[in-house]
Amino acid sequence: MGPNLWANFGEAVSMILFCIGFANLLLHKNLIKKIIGLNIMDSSIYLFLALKGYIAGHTVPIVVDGVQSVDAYINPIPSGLVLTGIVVSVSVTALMLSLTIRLYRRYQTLDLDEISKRLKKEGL
Amino acid sequence: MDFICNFPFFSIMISMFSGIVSAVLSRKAAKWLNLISIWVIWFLSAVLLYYIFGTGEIIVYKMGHFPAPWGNEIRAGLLEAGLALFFCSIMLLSMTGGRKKLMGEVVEEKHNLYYILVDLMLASLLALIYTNDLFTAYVFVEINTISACGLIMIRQNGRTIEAAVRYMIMSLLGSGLLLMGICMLYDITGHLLMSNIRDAVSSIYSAGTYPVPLTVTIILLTCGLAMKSALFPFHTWVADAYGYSTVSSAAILSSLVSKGYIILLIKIIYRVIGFEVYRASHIIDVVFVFGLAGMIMGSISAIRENDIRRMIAYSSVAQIGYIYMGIGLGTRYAMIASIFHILSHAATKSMLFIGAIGLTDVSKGSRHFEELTGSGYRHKIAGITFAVGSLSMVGIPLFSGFISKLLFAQAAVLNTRKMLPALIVLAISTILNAIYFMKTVIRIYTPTEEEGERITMKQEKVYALTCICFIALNIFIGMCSQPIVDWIGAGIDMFA
Amino acid sequence: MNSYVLLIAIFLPILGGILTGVIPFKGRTTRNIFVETVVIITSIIMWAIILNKPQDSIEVLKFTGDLVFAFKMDGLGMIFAGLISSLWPLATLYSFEYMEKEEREGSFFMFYTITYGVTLGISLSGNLMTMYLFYEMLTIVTVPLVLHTLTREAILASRTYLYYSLGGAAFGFIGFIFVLVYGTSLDFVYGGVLDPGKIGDRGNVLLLIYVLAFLGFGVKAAICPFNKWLPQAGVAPTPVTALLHAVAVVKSGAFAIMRITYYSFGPDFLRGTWAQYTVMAIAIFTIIYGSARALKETHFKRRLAYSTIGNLSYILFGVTIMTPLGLFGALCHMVFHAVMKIASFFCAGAVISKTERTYVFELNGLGKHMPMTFGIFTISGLALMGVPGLCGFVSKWYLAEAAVASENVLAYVGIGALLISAILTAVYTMTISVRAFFPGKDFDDSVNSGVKEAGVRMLLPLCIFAVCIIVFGVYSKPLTDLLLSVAMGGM
Amino acid sequence: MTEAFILIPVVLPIVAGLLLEFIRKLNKKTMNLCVVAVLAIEAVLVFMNMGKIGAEVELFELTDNLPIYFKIDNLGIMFAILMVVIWLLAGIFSFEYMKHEDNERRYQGFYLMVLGVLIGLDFAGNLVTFYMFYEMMTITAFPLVIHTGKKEATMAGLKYLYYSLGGAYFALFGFYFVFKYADSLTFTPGGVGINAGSHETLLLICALFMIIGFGVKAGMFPLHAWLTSAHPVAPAPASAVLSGIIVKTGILGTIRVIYYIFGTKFIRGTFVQTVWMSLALLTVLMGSTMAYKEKLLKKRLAYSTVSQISYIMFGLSLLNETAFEGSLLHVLMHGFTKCGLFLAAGAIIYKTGKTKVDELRGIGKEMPIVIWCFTILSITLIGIPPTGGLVSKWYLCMGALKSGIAVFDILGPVILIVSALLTAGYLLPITIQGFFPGDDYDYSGLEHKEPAKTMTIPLIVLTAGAIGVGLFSTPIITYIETILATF
Repeated sequence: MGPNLWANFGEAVSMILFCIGFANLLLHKNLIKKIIGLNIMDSSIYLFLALKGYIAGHTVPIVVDGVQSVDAYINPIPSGLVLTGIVVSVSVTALMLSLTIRLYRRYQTLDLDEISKRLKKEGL
Repeated sequence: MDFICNFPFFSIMISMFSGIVSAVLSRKAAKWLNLISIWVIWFLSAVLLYYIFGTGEIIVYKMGHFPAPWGNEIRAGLLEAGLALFFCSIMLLSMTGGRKKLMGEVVEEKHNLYYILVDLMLASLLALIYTNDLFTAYVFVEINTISACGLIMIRQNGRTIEAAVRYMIMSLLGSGLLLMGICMLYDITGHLLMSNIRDAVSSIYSAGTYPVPLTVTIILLTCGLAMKSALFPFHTWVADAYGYSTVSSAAILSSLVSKGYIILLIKIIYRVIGFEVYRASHIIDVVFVFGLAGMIMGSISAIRENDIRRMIAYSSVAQIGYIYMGIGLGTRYAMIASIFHILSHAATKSMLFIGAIGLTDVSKGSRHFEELTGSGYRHKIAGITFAVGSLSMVGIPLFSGFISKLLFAQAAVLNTRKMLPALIVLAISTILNAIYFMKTVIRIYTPTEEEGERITMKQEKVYALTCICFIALNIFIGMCSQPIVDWIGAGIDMFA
Repeated sequence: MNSYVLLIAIFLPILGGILTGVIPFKGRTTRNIFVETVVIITSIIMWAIILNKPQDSIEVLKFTGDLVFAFKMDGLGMIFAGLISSLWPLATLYSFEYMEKEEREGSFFMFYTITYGVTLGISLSGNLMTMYLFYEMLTIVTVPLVLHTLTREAILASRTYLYYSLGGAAFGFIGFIFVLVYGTSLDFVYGGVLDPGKIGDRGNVLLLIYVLAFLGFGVKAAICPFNKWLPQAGVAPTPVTALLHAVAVVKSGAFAIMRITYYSFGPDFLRGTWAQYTVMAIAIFTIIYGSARALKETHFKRRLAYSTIGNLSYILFGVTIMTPLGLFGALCHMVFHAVMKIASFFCAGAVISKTERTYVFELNGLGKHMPMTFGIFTISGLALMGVPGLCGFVSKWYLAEAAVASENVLAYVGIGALLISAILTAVYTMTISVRAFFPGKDFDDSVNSGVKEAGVRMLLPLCIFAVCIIVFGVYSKPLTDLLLSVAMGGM
Repeated sequence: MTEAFILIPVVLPIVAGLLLEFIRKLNKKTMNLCVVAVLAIEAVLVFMNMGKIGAEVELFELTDNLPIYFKIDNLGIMFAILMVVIWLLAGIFSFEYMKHEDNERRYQGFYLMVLGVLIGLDFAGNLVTFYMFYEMMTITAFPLVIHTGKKEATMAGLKYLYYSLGGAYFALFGFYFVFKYADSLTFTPGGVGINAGSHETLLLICALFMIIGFGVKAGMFPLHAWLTSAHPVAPAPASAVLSGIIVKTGILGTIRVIYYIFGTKFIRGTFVQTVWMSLALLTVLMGSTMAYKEKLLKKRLAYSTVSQISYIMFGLSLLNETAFEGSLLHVLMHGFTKCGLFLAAGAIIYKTGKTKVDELRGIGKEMPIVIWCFTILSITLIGIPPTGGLVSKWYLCMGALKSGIAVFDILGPVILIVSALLTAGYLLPITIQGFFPGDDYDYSGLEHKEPAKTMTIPLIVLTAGAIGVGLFSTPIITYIETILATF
């Protein structure tokens, strides 16, 4: 276990991060902190992907002075995935933030349970 | 005839572009565009279905003509085409049924946005149905989430926003898990195309390497999609989201969005993990247990409600439970039952929402049971619609619900180990369904002295037409279910 | 004779009922005439069918592959259909006079007539699927009748009724599924359709399922833990309580149990198993329970309802003996109890509609003013007790004979239960007659001043029933021979 | 088919009674005339039927092979005669007595109906017919019991109804099984063949049930409670026939079941016989003691009925000829006596309104005839020679002694004698006080209260009958022996 863990510490780190983010998103009352958790979670996944894409000793898959053998390059697909993912997460984050702002304007608080309490009072 | 190969791609693109275009169009134009595009897609899917039935061949469309394993693929079998057709029809009916309400509840300038969202939603659903590439699936899941969130909060009041936030959080957690799962799968197999992944997984499985990561991946994928489709412990957001958003949103969300995820899960089970492997992992038992729990708990919370729309929302939690129970039974027959229930529930639930809205209209807009008394007489067609929906939910023969109940029960009997719990819970949840739906039906057909406003069919032709279509659809599914079942079976076989 | 007439018999009243609701009638009389004609025509058709006995079954449509929507008239169905179709016109005639003081007669007669068709559907259905379908429909169409008065307790009662019946049907559904999977077909075949090859080592599971199905269908037959709804449903107008909650609905439950026991699971499979003992014990217990509760009850109609509970379990007791003779006894009691109980209920209804009195202790001295009514009530009461010379004795006799012949100790206990409940019956019916006829010395008749005998439209059915009670009591041979041949599996 | 004529005595009173119920306007005199006429005709008819012994008629089948079937045999005719005679006498008595009750028409109507049913009971040729009339009797006699319409009368009436029906159902339970295991249900002397096979015990239990069931009517312990509450509350003529006749139907039922269906062989020596005997003896003792303690006159007589009937039961339970003769003799004897006693009590109540025993001091001076009859009847009941009581009891004791059943052959006679003493103890004081009120009694308040002829004559006739049974016991015995000969 030990050396194995040491060998790919990157993955371990990303997993730990993922868990932190997940917990934040799930457990925190405060909306902003939730969003932060969301971002942590996503980035940890991208880290993981990037690590998967990188192969030690290989170079970027950009062709200069003639094509070398295939195993000279790293795998480009993960990087592409990461980019896509980032786009997605950015948009999601934006949406979340806008929602948060709306809620804050209405209720002057970021505590979700508090908000639902008030809603119950309003009896809408 | 290779032109047909493009139809899946076309249908996705049409809806997506019509969405984008609607941004610059006038409200009316957007509406018509939306309507037309849905019709066109409906037509395309119909042709596609017919074609595949004829030839029995699976259509694979290579994006940019890159062959696997590099390119990205769209794949259409019988099941996919049929589902597309069905989803289009439901979408259409929900839109027409809820249009009047939409006018009332959503401010003028938001209407375009609404149609945009609907188009995007449809696009993402179609993509979820058709795509053959896991990462594409993920991306469209997110698009789906975003548009769903928009549909919830298009009607501006505190409740909807709060609901939207809760929904977002839950589904983001889900998609996070999903993405993680996809990445690990990619890590293990090095593929993103479903077919290739399945080959790799089966070889890994037979080789016995990576047992733990494989299990973890399965857990992550299942868990993520379960969260997004509101399986029992993760259903907290349902009541608010379906209960307060404008009615067509509620109808679409409850009957299509969550189903889209379940379809994706089923596709993953068959086309990514492989049915055998999935069944071998004991996740399936967990799913089964949670399904049962959902069937009971959902109904119980529905009984507690005294707000008709929240009640319907909770009942859909119970129905999702049915579907997962079917998946958990882990036989081909049970899977057919689940898919059939997806259809019948989609038809019924949107019907119930549409009916309910008609009833609340004639009860001074209130959704509480006290005011609903006797509304069945004040708004005849709505009352009938709701009654039919309820009967189908309770599982009275002649209606769709009965057939799915039947299929589930048969599947359960065929599975010796899980038979008794499944059957008992099925019976109990039937009773619970009866309790809250029939209570409502009796309520709306209990005459009262005080005269509320009345709405006749002539006043709302479109609405009445929609209701009639819904009823017809429901009874059609209930009466001649045999072809549908055959079709589902054939479709599942095409997954292989 | 072409079997398609079965469809006419079933769907004519349904359509007629719907028309009753739809057509705007000018006056009450026209509507009544319409309803009565529909009902009578149906009965005539039904009897024509019964006399011609079309053998072949007709398939209307297919649900899914092996679920067919089919009708067939075999012996058992013929008995039930004959019973229903002979009682319905009389009950309708009675209800015209009764309903005059109620509101919304239109909707009442609408559902009342539809129920007729649905009940015929149950009796004529050719396979389990069809019967289940009509069984559920029966629940749905009878709810408005229970709900009719719209009082608070009426609403509660209708809910209870609905939950109980649908819940029961849900459990019956499980049994239905098992027959579907483990049987050769869903059609009703005398002696059962279970396929021994398929059962294998899962006999016990099937027995368990049988018990569940028994309980499920037993809900409508008001077996003991699940009989709360029946007394509550007594709030409905008397024609409903009399015809539906003494005959049509509750007997449909018993009928369904007969079907699953003798025509689906098969008595040979069940006889001597723990399942048989369980269900028989339940039936026996219910016999005692129903009669005892009837004794405690002081509300006239509710007392009769409890007695119905007891008597239904006589039928079920006969069924659970699981021999042809047992089924024979059960059939006899099904027919005879129908006549007796409907007569007594109509007497109660006549009293209620003429005097507005609903409690037993209010009936003192009424016998002087309504001699016919209470005379007939006494006759029916004696019949329920099982006095020889009245029809109650005959059916009890056959039940006991079957029990003796079965040489099953629990069945012997059952005979004891029959007799105990007979004495209880004596107590709860005779007290009423005594109160009515012998109010005692120190009773002043002024409280009954102005009470009149019921009208002819009420008395006519009553008299007919009374005559039936006596005639069947002294000479029932042709009928019993027919029933016996049916119970033996013949036509 | 001339044999159908044997049914006339069954049908006639029933029809007459029904008519009486429905003919509203009918003045008392004519009504009484009709009643007496009917009773007289009835008596004649029954006596005519004596010639028709062995005549049988089958009406219809209740259910398949349950025919309604009548057959006249010695036993039946004997009971029939007893009943019809006593009915006539009590009927005549009632005309006067019923004046102080209202609603006579109803009373007389049911009175006639019950008679018809009883005759049917006697002529019944098989168990099902018997059972049918048995239940009908229970129901038709009910209005007689509750006739006074007082609260306690109604209560007692219901008690009577439920006990009797309960007993009937006890019998019915056995009936079901007998039907299965017996060759037929037709009464055949010496019993029809019972092929019990392995179900011996079951059938014995059934026999016991049937004995207990019919024993209810005969007021046998443990189900005797109704008798002592029902008989006293009825109007005197009614209680007379109830106590004198209707209890006998229980006896008849037992005889029919044991001697004509099961057959003595089947029962003898089994636990059934033991239980039966012990129950009977217990009742004898209990009845007398209770009567001894009882203060109300009619109630005391009712208790004495309980014990006296159980004499008969005991005799039957011994299952031998002598005891059987004794029993039948006692049936007649007790029929006359007890009926007479009740009528006497009725006369006293009717005239003086006194119901308690200790109110009757000096009554003998007021109504000598009544009290003389009362005294003679008491003596007969006690069994002081040369009256009829002695004969029957003698036979009973003989039967017990020669039965040779351990314990009971001694215990039985002892108990009988003890209870006889008790009988003396509870009957004679009335006479003694009545005639010898003692020195401190003031004769000033006395006036002559002798009741009307219609009351005294039946009383006298009954007394004569009671004595007659005693004096001319020999022909009766021979007659009974003809019955026994058929076994």
